[in-house]
Amino acid sequence: MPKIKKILIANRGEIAVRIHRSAKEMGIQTVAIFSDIDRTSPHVLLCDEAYPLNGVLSSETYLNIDKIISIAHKAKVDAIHPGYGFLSEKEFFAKSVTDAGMIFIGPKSETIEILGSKTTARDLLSKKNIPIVPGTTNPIDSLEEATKVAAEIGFPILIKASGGGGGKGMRRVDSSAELPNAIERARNEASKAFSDDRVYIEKYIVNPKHIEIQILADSKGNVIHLGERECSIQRRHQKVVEECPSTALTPELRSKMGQTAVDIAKAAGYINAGTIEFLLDANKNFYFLEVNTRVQVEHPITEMVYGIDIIKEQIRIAEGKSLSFTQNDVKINGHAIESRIYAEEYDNNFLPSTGTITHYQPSEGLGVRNDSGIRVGSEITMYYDPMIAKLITHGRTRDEAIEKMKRALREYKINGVKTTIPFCEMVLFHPEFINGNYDINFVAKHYLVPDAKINAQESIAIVTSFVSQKNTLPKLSDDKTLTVINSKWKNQLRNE
Amino acid sequence: MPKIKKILIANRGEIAVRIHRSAKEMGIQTVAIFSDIDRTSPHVLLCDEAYPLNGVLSSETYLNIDKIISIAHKAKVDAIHPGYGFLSEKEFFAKSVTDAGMIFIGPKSETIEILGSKTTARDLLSKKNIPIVPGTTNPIDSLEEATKVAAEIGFPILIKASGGGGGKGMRRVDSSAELPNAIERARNEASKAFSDDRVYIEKYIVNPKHIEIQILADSKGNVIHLGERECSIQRRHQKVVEECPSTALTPELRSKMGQTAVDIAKAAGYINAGTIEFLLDANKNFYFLEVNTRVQVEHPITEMVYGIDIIKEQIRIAEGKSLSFTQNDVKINGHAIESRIYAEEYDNNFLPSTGTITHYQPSEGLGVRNDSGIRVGSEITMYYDPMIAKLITHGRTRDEAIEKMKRALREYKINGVKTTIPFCEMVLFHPEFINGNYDINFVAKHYLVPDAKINAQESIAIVTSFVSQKNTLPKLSDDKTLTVINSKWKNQLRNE
Amino acid sequence: MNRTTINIAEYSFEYDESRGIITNSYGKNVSADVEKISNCEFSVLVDGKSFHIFFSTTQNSPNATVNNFIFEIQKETFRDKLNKKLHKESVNNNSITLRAPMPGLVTKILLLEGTAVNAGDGVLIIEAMKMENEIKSLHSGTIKKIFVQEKQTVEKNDQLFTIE
Amino acid sequence: MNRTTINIAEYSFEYDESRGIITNSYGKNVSADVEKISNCEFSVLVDGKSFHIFFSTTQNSPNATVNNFIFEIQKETFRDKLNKKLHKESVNNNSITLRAPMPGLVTKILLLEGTAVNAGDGVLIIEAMKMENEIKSLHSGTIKKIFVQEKQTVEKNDQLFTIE
Repeated sequence: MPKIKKILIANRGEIAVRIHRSAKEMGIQTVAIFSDIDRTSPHVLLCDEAYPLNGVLSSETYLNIDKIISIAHKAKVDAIHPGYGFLSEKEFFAKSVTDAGMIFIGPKSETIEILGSKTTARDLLSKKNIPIVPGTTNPIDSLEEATKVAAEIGFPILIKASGGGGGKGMRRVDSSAELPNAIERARNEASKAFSDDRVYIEKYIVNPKHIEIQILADSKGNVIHLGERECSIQRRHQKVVEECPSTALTPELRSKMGQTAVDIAKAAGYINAGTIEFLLDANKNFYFLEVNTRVQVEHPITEMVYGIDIIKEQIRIAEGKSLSFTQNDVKINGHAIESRIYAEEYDNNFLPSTGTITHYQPSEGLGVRNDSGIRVGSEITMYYDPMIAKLITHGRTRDEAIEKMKRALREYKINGVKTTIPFCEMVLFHPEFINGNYDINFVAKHYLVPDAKINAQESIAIVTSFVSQKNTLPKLSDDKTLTVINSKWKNQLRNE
Repeated sequence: MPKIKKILIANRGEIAVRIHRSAKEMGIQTVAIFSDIDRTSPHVLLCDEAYPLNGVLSSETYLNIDKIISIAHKAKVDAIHPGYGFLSEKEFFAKSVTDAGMIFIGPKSETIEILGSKTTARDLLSKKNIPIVPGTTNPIDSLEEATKVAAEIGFPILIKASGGGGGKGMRRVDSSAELPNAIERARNEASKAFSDDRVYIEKYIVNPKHIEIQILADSKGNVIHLGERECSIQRRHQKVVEECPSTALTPELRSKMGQTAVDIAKAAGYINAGTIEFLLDANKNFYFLEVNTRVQVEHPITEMVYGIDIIKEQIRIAEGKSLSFTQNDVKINGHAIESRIYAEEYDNNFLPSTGTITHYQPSEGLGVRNDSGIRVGSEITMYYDPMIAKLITHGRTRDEAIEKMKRALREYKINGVKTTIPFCEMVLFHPEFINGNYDINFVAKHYLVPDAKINAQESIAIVTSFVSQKNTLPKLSDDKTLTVINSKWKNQLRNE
Repeated sequence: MNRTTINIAEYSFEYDESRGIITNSYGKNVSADVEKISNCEFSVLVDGKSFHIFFSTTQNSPNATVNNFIFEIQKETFRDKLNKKLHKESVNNNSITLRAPMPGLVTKILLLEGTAVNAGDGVLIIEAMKMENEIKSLHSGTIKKIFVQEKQTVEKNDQLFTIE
Repeated sequence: MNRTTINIAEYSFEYDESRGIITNSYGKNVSADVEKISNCEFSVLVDGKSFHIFFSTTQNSPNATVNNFIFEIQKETFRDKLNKKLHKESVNNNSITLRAPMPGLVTKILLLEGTAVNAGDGVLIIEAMKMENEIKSLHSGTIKKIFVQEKQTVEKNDQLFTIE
């Protein structure tokens, strides 16, 4: 059984730091790689070794397999951890790593390939009686075919563009009368957006929740699940606030969805950590969406609730070790919530916000975890993903986790970019989030630009400090009514 | 039942921040008080309100009851939390608070008074058959009396000064032949140190562990314990590294010591959170030492293992609420360790280290908690306690908590003062700590100044950056063999 | 005249530099205990209430951050104020120029100069941080001029196009 | 001569400022990728190994912190080195002055000038951060002079007393 002694972390930002931490706790040496922008990023400062990728664009750095493998050889690592994003779900990267004689910390290349394509994944799973959103995987050729498919699966349906996502070329259709016009409009939009007018049909799931199951599978055929995460709070189809467990799952449903996820992993010959994403409708029917064949951004909430370090399990599995616990050993303990902190304009349609971090003091304390990839002085550029940190809280109950998150969001201090913190605060205070009945339309239905109404005292605080900043501190002696004051202690120091 | 809406935190540093956090999570407003030095300390920045104490010395600030009560009235608070240290164990402070019509978050004034005196505490408990270190509470008058007492309790014995502690006037005596000379020397030392030559005799417990039990007692008479903390790693009789649970306790012994602690609390009519300290000898006999009638510095390790927020429980108890769990509800979950970070010269007999914090980046990640009272720019002065932060790790097993602590200590970055971090690292790597058999003589027996042996690469790193710091960065073009390099990215920015 | 008007949200203050007095719009002198922590960081106590204020100059106008909300600070001298009042009516409202809301790469120009647009129509796409951002016209009219080309990088507030 | 010798623990380096070359005591040129993060903070890569280095000037001599261990940096020019060698023998070792190991308040002077002391005897007590620190004589001899008084505050490295 190969004991991993040194890992190259083929990523940047918070996940590179996250992987480093678990590796160090296992006595493993860590190797960072960095683009020119990341020369002094936390993952470079923390890892035992760090090597330059020379360049800025993702294509010439974190996506450049040749450079990464070459550094891995030079640093004599045993294994490569891909993190999430970048090369993590590229089957050819997994293959390059194993071809180079190193361990890829993730599923086998073939597994990634099969599950990476919606068509092959659906084909595989439909044979195993896994519930999938009903619809066509191939483009529809005619209105007749569309009418037939729609009749089979039942309205409402969703027309989706084959050429790409992001809501473009997407149309909800509630009756057969609407169908011809909807298809035409969808094709036009798709054509404009992707230069590809092909569309396909799926059943429209009304107000679904996004529920995903974390699984762990070792190379001996043992597969277990670590319950669910609910990730319905999304903007631009990207998750922002997640929680574990979901308010929608009874122990029976958890067990049923968990078993389905385990069945999917077994059907795919899955090894390592993975996430099976489902849509759950209001009637508690669930439909397979896709498999994420790598560690998930929101994995920390599962770790907090189940007390299991998923990165350590990934490494142990990659070493060929058996899982050290069974399904019966894993138990829910309390409740966890994650708020993703993106450098985005919370008050301007979530546009990216770039700049230099001039102050950074994340929240701390009992049940608060901050997984971050920045520090004071970090440049937030347009080159990489705008997620700069993840704030996670854990409480004995959901209420406590919510109150803790409210406290932690308020305590979080960051200056230099706008962030999604005010958005997350809005979510945490929203009755629909608090009662747990929210679904993936939460942002569309409920999002108002967070109320930045300022009070008189706050405005006084800003103005007086703004005036001080300009080095035009009013003189105390001039006017008794003016009370912009320096504290005695500082005055004392100045007089020395 | 009074619902507390606003609390004044009569303390500073990490414990003030700690109390603020739990209060906020309960929807309670927080009021900070500050000395001139603390005008911009974290507790002032975080609390909802902050009022000056005007002064620097403890006596004119955090120990000044009149000023504190006056601010409490002005800010219209319902309750005062004393934290630890300062006024927390002064029965007259508790009385002043209740006399002023506010809730004191802690035991009743009378309870503090009884348990605060070694004599009255021993008198109370000896009636209840609580095991106490055998010996005299009153000073011994003559050699005859000393000989008689020593014969009763058996050698070895310890002679202690009545006038004060800190190891002065303390002498271990192993036989009656040594007694006359030892008493004389102890009296001389005590006289010099405290201008008081009175001494008393206690049984000398050989190589004991310091074990303390956390208790919670509500006003309805419900008393439970949250197991033990082991705090045997001490220097100058102050704890530095603590763990929960202790390796020395079986479930039976935990239950027995826990029940004894509950009995003590009941005997004293104790209400609120408290800690009963014991010495545990190698034969698993335990002896009552004292009761700390306030939250303990090391309370976080109990919180991490038992999943209970002790500050929140203190507040709930003070509101008159019943404990929401019974002894059977509280269960051990994993293992926690705390390393106290003092501003002290780890390589020079733990002398205080003062200065300005120029860099501060505490460790983060799964199972790591940092309770801190400083930030970049904080002045560490000689006026207050040198403890600046507490680093706590929690793992599924003791091994994992240890590995996590090693990782977290290494990740901790602080500049401007020397700290006890290298000392804590030495402890965590020591076989005697790892095997769990250590006792309160650990530091005396095992402490070597941490090995700061530097390697060639570290020395190159220091020298090259030191030269860079002096703004005398070598020019690349001058000499090809020289390779003090700036990264391309920064050069690029400079050329713009 | 060295008096400055400072506006934050609905609040307005006047700062008399020579006398060192800050007055709010109701004519009351403003009172606070200000302590500078660093160039961009302040602690301010207003009637005991504690505020931790940050300033940022990376955006186009000075910003203050309080509790993670960001407020723009508008400064104007008395002369500015007068000028604004006098010239208010003569400002040309017929042509509106849209500027880049963030730095990025122009990946696609969707409409040509001279095209008629409705409010909400996408005009071009800027890619930043792996995301495509469709820049929409906020007004109906005709695209008079497009200032950028595909594959061009733009800085925040660079002119993108004018609608007339 | 603008060459400086820098000593850290058992390592010695020579820095030739005019040529910008750092050489270690074995005559090998030293190689590192240095990146300044702030005035006191550096990232240095030596053969790929990553070091996060901090400097502090609050102590009497420059200090570097690596992994929470603090190393003093001793600088000397060639002239210092020569002088030291030449005068080594003439240094007066008969009288030893003890300096304050930290700032604090002298609360008690335990021995008078002229008293004979043994190595390890306490001479005075300095209180700092709520702790009493007994300052002991490291050598046997006679207390020649005490430079401080009770209730006097001292800074780090202030002279305390001389033993002869």
